[in-house]
Amino acid sequence: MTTATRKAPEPETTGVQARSKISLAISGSGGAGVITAGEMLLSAAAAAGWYGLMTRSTGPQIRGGEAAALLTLAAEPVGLHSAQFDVLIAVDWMNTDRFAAELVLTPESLVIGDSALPDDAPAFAVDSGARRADMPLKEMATEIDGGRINMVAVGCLSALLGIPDDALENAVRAKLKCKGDAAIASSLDCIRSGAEMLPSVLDDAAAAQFRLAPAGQRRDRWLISGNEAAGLGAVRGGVRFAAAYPITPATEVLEWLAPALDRVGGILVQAEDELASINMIIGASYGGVPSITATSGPGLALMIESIGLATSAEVPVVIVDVMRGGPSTGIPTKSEQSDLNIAVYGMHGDAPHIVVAPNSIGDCLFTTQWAVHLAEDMQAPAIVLSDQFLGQAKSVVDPPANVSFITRRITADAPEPGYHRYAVTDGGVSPMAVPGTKGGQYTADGLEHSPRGTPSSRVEDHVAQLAKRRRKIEEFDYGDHWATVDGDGAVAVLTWGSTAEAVRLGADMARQEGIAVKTVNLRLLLPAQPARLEAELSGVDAVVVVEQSEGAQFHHYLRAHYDLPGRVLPLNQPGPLPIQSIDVLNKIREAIQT
Amino acid sequence: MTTATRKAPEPETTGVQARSKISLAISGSGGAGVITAGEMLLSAAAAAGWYGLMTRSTGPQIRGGEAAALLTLAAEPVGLHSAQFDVLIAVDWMNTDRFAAELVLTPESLVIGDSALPDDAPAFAVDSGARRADMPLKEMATEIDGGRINMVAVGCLSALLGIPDDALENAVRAKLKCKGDAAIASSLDCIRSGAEMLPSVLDDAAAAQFRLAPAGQRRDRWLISGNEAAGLGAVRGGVRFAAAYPITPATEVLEWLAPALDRVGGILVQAEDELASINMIIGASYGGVPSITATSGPGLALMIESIGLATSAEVPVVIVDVMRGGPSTGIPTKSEQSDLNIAVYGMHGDAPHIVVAPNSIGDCLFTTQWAVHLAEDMQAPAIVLSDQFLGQAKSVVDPPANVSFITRRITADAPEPGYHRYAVTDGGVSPMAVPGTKGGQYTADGLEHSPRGTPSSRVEDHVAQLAKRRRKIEEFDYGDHWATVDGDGAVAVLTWGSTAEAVRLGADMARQEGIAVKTVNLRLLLPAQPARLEAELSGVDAVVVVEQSEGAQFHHYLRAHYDLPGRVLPLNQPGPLPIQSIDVLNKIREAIQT
Amino acid sequence: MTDTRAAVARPKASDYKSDIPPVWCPGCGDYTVLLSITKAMAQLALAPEETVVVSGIGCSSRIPAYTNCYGFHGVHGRSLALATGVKVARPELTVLVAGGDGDGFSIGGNHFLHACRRNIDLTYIVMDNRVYGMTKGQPSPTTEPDWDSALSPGGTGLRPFHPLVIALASGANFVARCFSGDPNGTTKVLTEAIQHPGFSFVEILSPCVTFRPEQRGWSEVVHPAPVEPTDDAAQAARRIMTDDGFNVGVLYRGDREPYRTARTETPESLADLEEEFAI
Amino acid sequence: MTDTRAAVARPKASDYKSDIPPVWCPGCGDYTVLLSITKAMAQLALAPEETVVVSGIGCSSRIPAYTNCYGFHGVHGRSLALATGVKVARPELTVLVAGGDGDGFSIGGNHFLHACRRNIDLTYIVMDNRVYGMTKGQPSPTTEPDWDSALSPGGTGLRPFHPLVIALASGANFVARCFSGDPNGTTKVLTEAIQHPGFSFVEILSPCVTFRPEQRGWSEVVHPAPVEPTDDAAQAARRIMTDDGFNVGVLYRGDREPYRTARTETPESLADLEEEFAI
Ligand SMILES: Cc1ncc(C[n+]2csc(CCOP(=O)(O)OP(=O)(O)O)c2C)c(N)n1
Ligand SMILES: Cc1ncc(C[n+]2csc(CCOP(=O)(O)OP(=O)(O)O)c2C)c(N)n1
Ligand code: SF4
Ligand code: SF4
Ligand SMILES: [Mg+2]
Ligand SMILES: [Mg+2]
Repeated sequence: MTTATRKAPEPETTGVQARSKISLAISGSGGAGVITAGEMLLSAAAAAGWYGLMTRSTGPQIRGGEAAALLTLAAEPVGLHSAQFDVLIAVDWMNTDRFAAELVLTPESLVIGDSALPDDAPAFAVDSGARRADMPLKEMATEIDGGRINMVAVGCLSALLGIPDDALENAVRAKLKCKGDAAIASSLDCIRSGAEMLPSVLDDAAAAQFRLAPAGQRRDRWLISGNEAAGLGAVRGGVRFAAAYPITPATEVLEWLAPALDRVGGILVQAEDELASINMIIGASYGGVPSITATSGPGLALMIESIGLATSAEVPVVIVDVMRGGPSTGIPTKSEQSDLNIAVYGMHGDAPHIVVAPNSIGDCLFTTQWAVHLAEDMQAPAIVLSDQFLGQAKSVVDPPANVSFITRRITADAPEPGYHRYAVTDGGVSPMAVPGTKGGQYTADGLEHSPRGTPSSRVEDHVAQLAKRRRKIEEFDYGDHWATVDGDGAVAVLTWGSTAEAVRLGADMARQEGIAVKTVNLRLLLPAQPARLEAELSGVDAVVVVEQSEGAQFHHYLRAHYDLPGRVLPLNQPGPLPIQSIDVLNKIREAIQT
Repeated sequence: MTTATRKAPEPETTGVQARSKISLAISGSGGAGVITAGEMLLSAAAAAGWYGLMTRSTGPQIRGGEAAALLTLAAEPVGLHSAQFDVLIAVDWMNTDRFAAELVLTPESLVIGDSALPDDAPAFAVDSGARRADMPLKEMATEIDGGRINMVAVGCLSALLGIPDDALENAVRAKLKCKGDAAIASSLDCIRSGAEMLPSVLDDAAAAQFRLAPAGQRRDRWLISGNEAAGLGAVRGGVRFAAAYPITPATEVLEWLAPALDRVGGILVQAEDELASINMIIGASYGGVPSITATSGPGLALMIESIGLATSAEVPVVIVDVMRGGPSTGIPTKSEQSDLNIAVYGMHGDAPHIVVAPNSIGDCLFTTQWAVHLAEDMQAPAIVLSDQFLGQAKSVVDPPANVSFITRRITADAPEPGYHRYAVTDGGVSPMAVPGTKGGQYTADGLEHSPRGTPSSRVEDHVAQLAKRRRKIEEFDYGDHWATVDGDGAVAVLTWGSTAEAVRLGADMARQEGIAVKTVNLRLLLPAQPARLEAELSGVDAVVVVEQSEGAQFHHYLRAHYDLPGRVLPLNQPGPLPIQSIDVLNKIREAIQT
Repeated sequence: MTDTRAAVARPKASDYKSDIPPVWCPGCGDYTVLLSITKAMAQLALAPEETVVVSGIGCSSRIPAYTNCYGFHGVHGRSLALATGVKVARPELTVLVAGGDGDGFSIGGNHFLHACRRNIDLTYIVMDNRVYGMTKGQPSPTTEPDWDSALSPGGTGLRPFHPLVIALASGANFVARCFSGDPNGTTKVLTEAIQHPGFSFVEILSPCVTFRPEQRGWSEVVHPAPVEPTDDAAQAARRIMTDDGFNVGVLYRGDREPYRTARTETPESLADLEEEFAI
Repeated sequence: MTDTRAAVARPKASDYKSDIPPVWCPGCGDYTVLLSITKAMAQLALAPEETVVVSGIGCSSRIPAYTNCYGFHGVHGRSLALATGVKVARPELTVLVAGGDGDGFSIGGNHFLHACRRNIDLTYIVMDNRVYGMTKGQPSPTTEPDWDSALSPGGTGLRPFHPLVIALASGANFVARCFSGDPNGTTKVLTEAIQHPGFSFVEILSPCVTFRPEQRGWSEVVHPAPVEPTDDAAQAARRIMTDDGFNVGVLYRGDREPYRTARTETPESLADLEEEFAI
């Protein structure tokens, strides 16, 4: 945290209205430090009162490949980059063409390359007709002792946007603390050099197009990624045990939890594989300690058998699945919403459980915390479907309120003689004896069992236990959290997870066109809530279904569990590109034409 | 096989019309040999020209628990026991009460116990009001040197039913061949003793009620279980490699395949776990050899990740899932149709593949063979959803015709330079080079890839490869095999798998009541065939959906993929008890009342 | 429940047995293993409510419910991972893990390796009958190469897996072999194994009378290990690799530090954690 | 494809390289492993189309596509099982399996045990960098107990897994250790490993310069094994357990019979099989 006082950004003098939102990209070969540059700008902008979002895009190489930091800064919270980028600065042009699909430029965009090197700008940048403001980036860096091009780029962008110097300097100092004073000094020199060069390549009027409006009253905001937020949500929910097997893009949940759990008196164990990690958390939770693991599609697939065990033995556990492109190893570094099927339907046998999905970076916290509570309340596994976009993006958010849920695991603290662990109760939840409780001894079992827990293949036991396990999940009152509903109209847009932001923006655009639109964003995917959703959709005559899955998994899921009114217009596309608000808008337009 | 000439059963003399179908049960404690007794009766009846079905029911003990052999013998092929049993013979009463739910008796039934022992007949037998014809079973056996009660029971039942002596004697000799002549002789003595005692405990008129009508012209039939049939179907389909990890109730598929593959020049490898077995078959099939494995729910769950690999790397493999009660370890020895979800939706990512289900014991052969062909044709994994009932029941069937499918795996036998393993073709299938083919070298990959096979996270590659993998599956012409359709009417009954028989019988009963009913029994579950099914259902205004799953998985699956006309009446119940024709009939009756 | 212990009376083995009748075949070796386990519990006067018995799937894995302790009958092959979670989360509990050779060395082999390596204070008891009993007689990793069965006609031809050697090579801290037919000897070993810090591995030769009736003959061939236990893993491994497979007794006692399960004494607050996110 | 061999010319290592550029970090040890593998292939004049390279997931597991052979880049941890299928179905092919320490010894540990035991004629090459490279630096089973990382702050405290010893204890038929920085020595060992019947295991120390930059120092400490290879597994194990971990060379050559993959000479017809069902 920086403590220096900040100079408020000066209002623009040229008469051009300053922007309330800007999207920029910094690209270059791996090792050129574009991610660091992006992070510095984001921190500085955040400290100066702007909201912002940063995502990273990299090639398959661990090091030495191409990389880009994509940023959007704005006066309002940001959940998605604009479809077009306003500024691209290329520290070098190495493989920048690989970003063609994600980095859309227009004639209004600004592209800054190295003027002293041969112009290798890729076709997508050239053909866009974007204005160029090249400068001798590399030479400028070389002139400074220990200078680096990425820092020149930071200076140049910071000047362009109007980020206050003190905010930037603090961000640089914080980021480079461990590199020592010399590194900091030369970075600051580079920044100054970039800032000073800008006016010579871009006239004031042109530069003014890119200036951010002064930030509003700065509040105490957080800079957090969805994966960190999920970790924090787990700890807030009471998790004190985690088992870990690394996998992109979920590893940061685990890496955040490792020291965090240690600090709050919990523990994380690195497992030999996902079969072990799921069983470790089942064991720990059976022992009374709320437990979690995080993984991605391939790891979730390996856990399926034992998630079934948690269902049958009625042990609460939370599994965070940070989704990536599938099937199989797929596209590990890119986002997709294609694990809905496995999360909802993956288990063999009839295995009611809970599936929830956060709909924003900040919501990763709430939803994970909620999942812990649901799992504990219902003594069942809960799967949290986050995704690479939410998980790995860093965002400036308002600090999420700490919702304290009242309910807790129902334990048998003083069991009567003849205690039955799996007693068939009205609500379906049976008080659970935790080891250490005298007289509560029972054997948890994945075999079908009698109320006492003894293996049984009797039809009466099977029917009663299946029913109780379903009842506890389906009759639970999920309150208002099941979905986020906005607006009203004859057209409804249904979505879940990270596509919520594109839907929100697309619906707003539609409303600006005078189209009345309702948006429903499901946070609770299992159990389905037909009564609630159908009530929300009464009066609706066209439903747009938005999701990032080639196979329209969400659409099929909705068909299976809900009666959707009127016409249904699916908008489904696979990753790796995010669905854009304009796509949503177009579908809404289509929906109102009979 | 027995070669002796057979004495045709004599027509009944008492004037009572002989039966065309009878259901009987032989129960006793484990080790008492009731299963052997049942098998002998089945073989003898089969040799004498009757059709038949035998299932076994046992407690959780490996040995020493209670057991029952349930048989139905009839003039027509039998797929299901009657809801009520005509005869129960209890070698002893140990724990027979555990069979109360499956062994329904009526006042018309006959119960034979041991008259010399205290009558421990359980309430369900006593309360049924069934006629008793006890005899001193144990004493009779004890009187014969090496005599066994189960053989006395065989003799008694055989006489009751009118099974020709020579057929029975041949069956006894075949079954006891390895036990030696003395054992055979004393068994035959026991049988004679049982047969001779019968008239003294049951008068002729009463006995005549249980006499089977003479069998029709005997043809060359097979006595086979569904698991054996699946194994044979695989070999017929060209499978020459299998990987095995034992699991109830699938083990017999593997145990049948082990020597069979060896005999036809193939091989079976016992794997360390299911993760290994699925990968072994992927490797063998990549090597060009059609491959299979068999498992049940828990094993299928473990295979899910790598089934996704087969999808993405486009390697044909067949996985037979012999379903048992779920979730988790569940009820390993009992049948259920609750793995539909995992089979259809289990994979992470968008992973189109094939799911088929046999609808009778004999059809296990055809459907598994078909699955091999589909997998090979489309270079994709195919899951065969059999179940414990089909798999472990022994049935007398007409020998299944050997359908030879024409299509085969499309290989690249003389690849051009620049060969692309994953070329994007119209049909979606790309010629596959098999190791050994010069110039065909490529690397199969579970990462998303370019047409050549190189890992790629480009949106164009992802979109094109996802689409080709879906196209090849969804645009394939599955011909008539997708379903079995019978009858016509405004009411349609939809089902899949082993519940087909109850539906067939229930629909016949409805037709006898004058209700016009159509039955549609889906053999192809994935990809869904909406055009075909919807054509079949045109004109239908009520649909009964029958399945053995607590969670109505089939019903939800149908909703997701098909527009069902009119009202839908689900008939879903979990295992372990089979759905009965009367339940189907009642639902059909309900369907015609508006 | 049959917990009838008086406040001062020494508990008896029967105090640790539940009233659920085992479904094992008459004569199965697992009956005496159950007896030995409950005897060891009694000798150590373990509190049943502070003791957890975890297992996988198999005939042998049915054991938890036959004790009067907390139990977990998990899925096939994963008992050690599950027990790891229990013990790390609740280090004050006594955790025993029990199962079969198929469960532990075939499907569960990876967890066996890593549990030995992790050296958590668990006692792992494998009832080795060199067969998959529950699925009716297939070869397991410890089965002799020439044992004929439906799944491997004529035998697998594979060299048997050597659990004791693998345990030593992967870092188990206590290694012993017992015979179910010798409940007193087994009880003694188990008592020591439970008390030994870190991961203790006890292989109990336990005949499957149904699918391997010839194993009844084991009672003729087992004999006490001719040498004293060692604390040198390499030496223990070499001895075991060359013995006849029927040496019973404690074979190795190590002194590696068990896995750290201790929690911080002074937990911080959530607010402390959240500070890192503040701008 | 760069297969430019003339009919008689001895193939060169470059003939076995594909034109796909590796995505490894500059300086990664795996580059020279690739070189050594292709050199060994050239020395043995393997036909690329008769050779299959199978791997799992990890930086090291990317190797198949960089060769000009058939390849299979499977899922994480399952390469040995997949390769088993290839080799048993097609015994005439030469099958190499390659991957990392995480892939092979953590998630893949069970297949490692059983592949050694099964002793199929495969060559298994593990590029051991004592870290999960691809997921950006978590401890693997071979990582030193005190190596600090985000996932295990201050180190795991766990005794490293000893792959060579486990391979010996489970029945591998050929065991060697190499160093990627010594391509000639590595090539020689690989050549022998590929030719040796049964399961050959070659651990190659291959630095991860990005997450374990200190491994660049390995070139200073590796040295040839001071003794001749043995055919006594127990002796080999003892030696390895007590060496400094940087002995390179062939450490064990066994003569166990490889897994039987032979097919019956005289296949029967389907009708023969079906006879058993006739009544
Ligand atoms: C995932 C999975 N695969 C297979 C099975 C089937 N199965 C149950 S027990 C068992 C083997 C048991 O052998 P072992 O562990 O030696 O126990 P034993 O019965 O011999 O005591 C198998 C393969 C299962 N329950 N789950
Ligand atoms: C089932 C599954 N779990 C986790 C992962 C993530 N993952 C990819 S590679 C890897 C570890 C790689 O380590 P290693 O095998 O040592 O290879 P290296 O990158 O060091 O060469 C992991 C955990 C995955 N792809 N699949
Ligand atoms: S099958 Fe074998 S292991 Fe299982 S209970 Fe019977 S004797 Fe024991
Ligand atoms: S991260 Fe390490 S192992 Fe991976 S390519 Fe880079 S140096 Fe090699
Ligand atoms: Mg066993
Ligand atoms: Mg590694």
